Amino acid sequence: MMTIRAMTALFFFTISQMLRDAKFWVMGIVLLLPSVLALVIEHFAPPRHSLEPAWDLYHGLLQYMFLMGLVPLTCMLYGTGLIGAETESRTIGYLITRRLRRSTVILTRFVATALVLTLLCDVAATAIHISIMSGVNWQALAAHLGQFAAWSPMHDLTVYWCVIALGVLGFLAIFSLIGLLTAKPLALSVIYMVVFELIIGNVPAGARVYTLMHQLRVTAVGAIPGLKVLFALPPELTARLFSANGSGITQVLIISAVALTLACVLITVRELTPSKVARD
Amino acid sequence: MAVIELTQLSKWYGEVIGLNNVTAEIEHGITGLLGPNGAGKSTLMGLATGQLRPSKGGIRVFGESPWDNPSVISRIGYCPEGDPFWQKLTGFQFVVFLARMSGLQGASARRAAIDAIERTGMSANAGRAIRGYSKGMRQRIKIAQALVHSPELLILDEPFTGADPIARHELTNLFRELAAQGVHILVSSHVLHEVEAMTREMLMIDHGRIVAQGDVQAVRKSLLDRPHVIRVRVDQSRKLASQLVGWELVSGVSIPQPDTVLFETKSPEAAYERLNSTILSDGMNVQEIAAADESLEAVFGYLTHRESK
Amino acid sequence: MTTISGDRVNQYQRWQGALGKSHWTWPAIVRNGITLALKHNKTRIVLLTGGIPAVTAVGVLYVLSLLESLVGTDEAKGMYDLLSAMLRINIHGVTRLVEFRDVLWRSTFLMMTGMQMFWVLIIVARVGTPLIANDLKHRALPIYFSKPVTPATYLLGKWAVAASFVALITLVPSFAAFAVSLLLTDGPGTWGQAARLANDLILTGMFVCVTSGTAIIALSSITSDQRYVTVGWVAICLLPMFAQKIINESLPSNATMGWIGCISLRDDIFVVAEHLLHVRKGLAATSLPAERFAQALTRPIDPAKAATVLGVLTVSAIFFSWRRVVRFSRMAAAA
Amino acid sequence: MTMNYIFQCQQLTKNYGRIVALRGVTLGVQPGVVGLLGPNGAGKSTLFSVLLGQTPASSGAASVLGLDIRRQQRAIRRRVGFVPENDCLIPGMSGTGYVYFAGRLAGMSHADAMQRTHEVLDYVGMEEARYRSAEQYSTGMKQRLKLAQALVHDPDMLFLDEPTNGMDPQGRQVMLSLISDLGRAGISVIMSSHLLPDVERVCERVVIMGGGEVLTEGRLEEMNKPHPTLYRVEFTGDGASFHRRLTDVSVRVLEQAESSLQIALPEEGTQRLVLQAARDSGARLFGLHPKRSSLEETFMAAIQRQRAP
Repeated sequence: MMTIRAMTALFFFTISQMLRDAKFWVMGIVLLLPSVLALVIEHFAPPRHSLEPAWDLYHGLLQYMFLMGLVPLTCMLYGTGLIGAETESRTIGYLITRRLRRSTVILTRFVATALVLTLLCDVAATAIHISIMSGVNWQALAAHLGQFAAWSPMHDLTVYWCVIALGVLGFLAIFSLIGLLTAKPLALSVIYMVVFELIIGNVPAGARVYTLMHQLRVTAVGAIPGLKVLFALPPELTARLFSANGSGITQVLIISAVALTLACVLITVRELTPSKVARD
Repeated sequence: MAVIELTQLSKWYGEVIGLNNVTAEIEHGITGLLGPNGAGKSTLMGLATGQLRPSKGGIRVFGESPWDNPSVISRIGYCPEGDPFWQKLTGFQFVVFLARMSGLQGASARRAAIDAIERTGMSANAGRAIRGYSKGMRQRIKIAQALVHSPELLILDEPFTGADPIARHELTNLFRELAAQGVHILVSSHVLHEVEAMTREMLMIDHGRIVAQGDVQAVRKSLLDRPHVIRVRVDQSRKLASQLVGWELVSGVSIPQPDTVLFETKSPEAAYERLNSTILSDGMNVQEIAAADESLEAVFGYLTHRESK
Repeated sequence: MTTISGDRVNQYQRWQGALGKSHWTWPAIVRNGITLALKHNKTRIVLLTGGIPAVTAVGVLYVLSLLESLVGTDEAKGMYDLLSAMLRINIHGVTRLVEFRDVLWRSTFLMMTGMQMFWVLIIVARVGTPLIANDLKHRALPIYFSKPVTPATYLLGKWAVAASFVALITLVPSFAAFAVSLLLTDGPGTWGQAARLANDLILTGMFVCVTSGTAIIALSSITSDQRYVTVGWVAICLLPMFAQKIINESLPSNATMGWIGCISLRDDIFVVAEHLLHVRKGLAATSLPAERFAQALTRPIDPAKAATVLGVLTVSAIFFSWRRVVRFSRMAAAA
Repeated sequence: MTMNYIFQCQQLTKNYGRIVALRGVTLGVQPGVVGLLGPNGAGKSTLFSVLLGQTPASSGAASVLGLDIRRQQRAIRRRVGFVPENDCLIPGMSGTGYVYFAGRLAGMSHADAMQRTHEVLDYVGMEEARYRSAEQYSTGMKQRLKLAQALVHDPDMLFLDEPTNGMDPQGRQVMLSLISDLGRAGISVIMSSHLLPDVERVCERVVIMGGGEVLTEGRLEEMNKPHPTLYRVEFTGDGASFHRRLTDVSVRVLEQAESSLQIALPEEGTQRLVLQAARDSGARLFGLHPKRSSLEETFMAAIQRQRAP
């Protein structure tokens, strides 16, 4: 009972701490930049005679700028600081000398952070949706929809909401683990991101299935088959990488669970001291 | 049973030694933890609050290891050294949050926080953000959070640093009061006067080792190789000094000021006796007789004196 | 009463000497800032590699001078292609390069300035970000302001540190490249042209120093955390650039740009540098196909608008950092 | 008459918005080592800052070394050294580099600054460590480095803000002996401190501030005078018979504890009576301490007087 009360306190504290921090609002602005960009483009664009530019912009922004860039970046900034920020400011002492076990501390903070970040990213994705949709003149295009007649942006948005939630879960877990591995986790995170997620995740190698990037993409393509076109891959590769009705949800959950378990083990064996050992 | 038990406890950080093979028991009541900078005081406190893990040996608090053991550490109130804060919180939010982290429920947490803040004299400033606090207020609010869950053991790391004389005075009284209510307190401080005002029970460490433990005056007495220094303020200082030089039990005499004689002796009791009768029989008038080196500061200086600077 | 401890045999000695003028304390701040920055190997590496654009420029100018005599040969063909791409001026089939020396030199230096912008970004991120932020973080300002230093002297000193490093990346190599090229080749035509070009180069270099120097000083005075300053600086440099790129590409080529074309600060600086180096004007005065250059360079942005954007930024940066420093110099007491 | 004061304030007021930090301070301080005491928020730091010309006064006038704080700020700073309370080291600099830089900021030439840097570093007892990066220094070394920095241009006056805060007893000892040595060398030192024992040890004069006003000012010796007839006696032996003997010779016993007595002598200069009583009763006397009003008492009294409406 006492433990649950303490967990609730830490949960809400973590959320209010995030909202109080300027970093959150800066990240919010950065996450809204794509939609501002979309708005500018739609505003300056001359009258169009096809849905293609809008479709391209919609999925291009969400896939490349969002899932491949901004979502992992946000998770990197928060994941590495999940415990690290408290260690750096030496406030960690207050959290671990109370009612909670160390592993409970990190799990509670993880859940709170993941929740807030998912909401933030989903709101930003919705903003992209709104700014593109506001620029599309459906009535004028009704006559020549062609291959896009079946496009339901609302359905796609729902898919992205879920994929983003999955992405936040996975990336936040990975970066929380990295945050515990080393005292200066940002460099390692960037290396992981570039080497593992951006390079291995994008080459047709077997190791690709262990990357979050690939699994998120598989999940998205499974729900929006039309997306295959976006990646402009040779047909046989597309067929191999994205099976019909494929889903990477299980894989993402497994990766997150493994990362979180390791993080819990690490925090229970490691001392949490700032990078410079504090002596008397 | 001792409150804190250290058995052959060692702690090092990489190559840097924090504590070196320490065996000791910290009993109930107030214990002053003394030592120069880098002696290992914070290390000991970190180990006792389960934030650090022993490299070798063991530490037990209330009979159990504190590492990742909420059932023990939730009975401890810890006031860390320095300035670790969530600066944007108000003092009240800070204390309430930590009360809840100790498992107190909404309303009772708030009540406990108000109470702890009241006891540390922070009621007027509890609504302000911590980043606007002075050093003294920071110390007070840190102590408030350590008290909020009514712990049985308080571990206070340099709680007086930066506090003004009024805060020092009030906090000293608060700690004495708490000790009287049965709370065990382990407190470290650089200002020995304040520790002396709270307790005579000391644990002195230097270079990660215990150099003395126990009552200050008992420790002083056991420093047999150190001659005691006695100060006498007297009207005929030169006459007294010339007499003292003749005594066998006196090993050194000086006159630092015209009305003051300092002398060293290894058998203070006999010296006092003979001094008093000499003053009486020779018709001198005395203003003051005092041991010049029985204060905690002097004892501390003897014990931690280092050859090099 | 106290005693002097035994190992302290030194007595305090008074000093009989005169202090210099207090207005001249800022060179000490500059010297100190430069020495501290140069202690880092990474800074030195950035400075050394900062010569690359200048070396490239010298190479281009040397090849150009060679080409003047190689026109029409097969060897020359490949070089024509390469230079056309680098200078973004189509010089295919131009047989009498000699006539265009001045404008080709100018566009070479413009290309070099464009390349140098990247190093400016790096060196400022390395050297500029801690300038004030570190003093704030370590609360060193009371040291400055307990000595006869005023906020103006302090800012001037700090600004000069940033500006000298930018100058080491831009002005100094540019000028070295100019001098070396003069020695290696026949020069940009007449002496008069050379002198004017030198003058324009200095103006361009100073312009870059002033804008980036003040910008970083203002950024550095915002927060005491150097990391945020670095992130802010990189974001200010890159984000508008990307945004501009995406906008430019998704809009049709005939769309009017106006102020929206001035989003990217790097492009703004480039446009102003182009204007200062008189490349477009020089091209227009010759028979070289100027409109192609105009297309290749960037969208037609009014240099006046770009300069206004930069000017407003610079002035507000100076004002802002001034306010911050004055505030912080008084903060110790307010705490 | 102005020349007799190192600094002088007339109705000096400073407010930050609605907060009044200095409330019409009128004060003239004579040369020497002066302690500036007061609780947090008393206006000590503001006073330093205003006198150094770092922040303008809201109203009133003040002069430092005869120089006006409004018109001659830079001239003042050339003749004054300042040691701030916080760590104010610039990372990446060695001790030598730091002091040299301070010298250059004060307007010294390269050669002068270099030579003087080593002179003052020798003086504060910084040996080879001076060539190491100052970030690695211990608290005590940092504090001495800060002092060296303030001394480099040979000021006539030093402002020290909490010079011994957070230092261990040995570090404090060194710092305090430097301060009193500077006083002997003819440099006036104004030091603010929360550590009253430290002030008692080095200061000749004391200024007590509270709530932006000057509460008390004067010579420490006068504030700290031993009481002519009130004494505390420490002894071992038969307390009751000692008590009786004392009463016989009309010494009043005010308070009796196990091994100490508070007494009032019948008149000045009759301490012999106590010694006689001890001898006659067979008690062993080993301490005879005149009651002094300690600085702490003076301080507390001053603050309480002010707080009472």
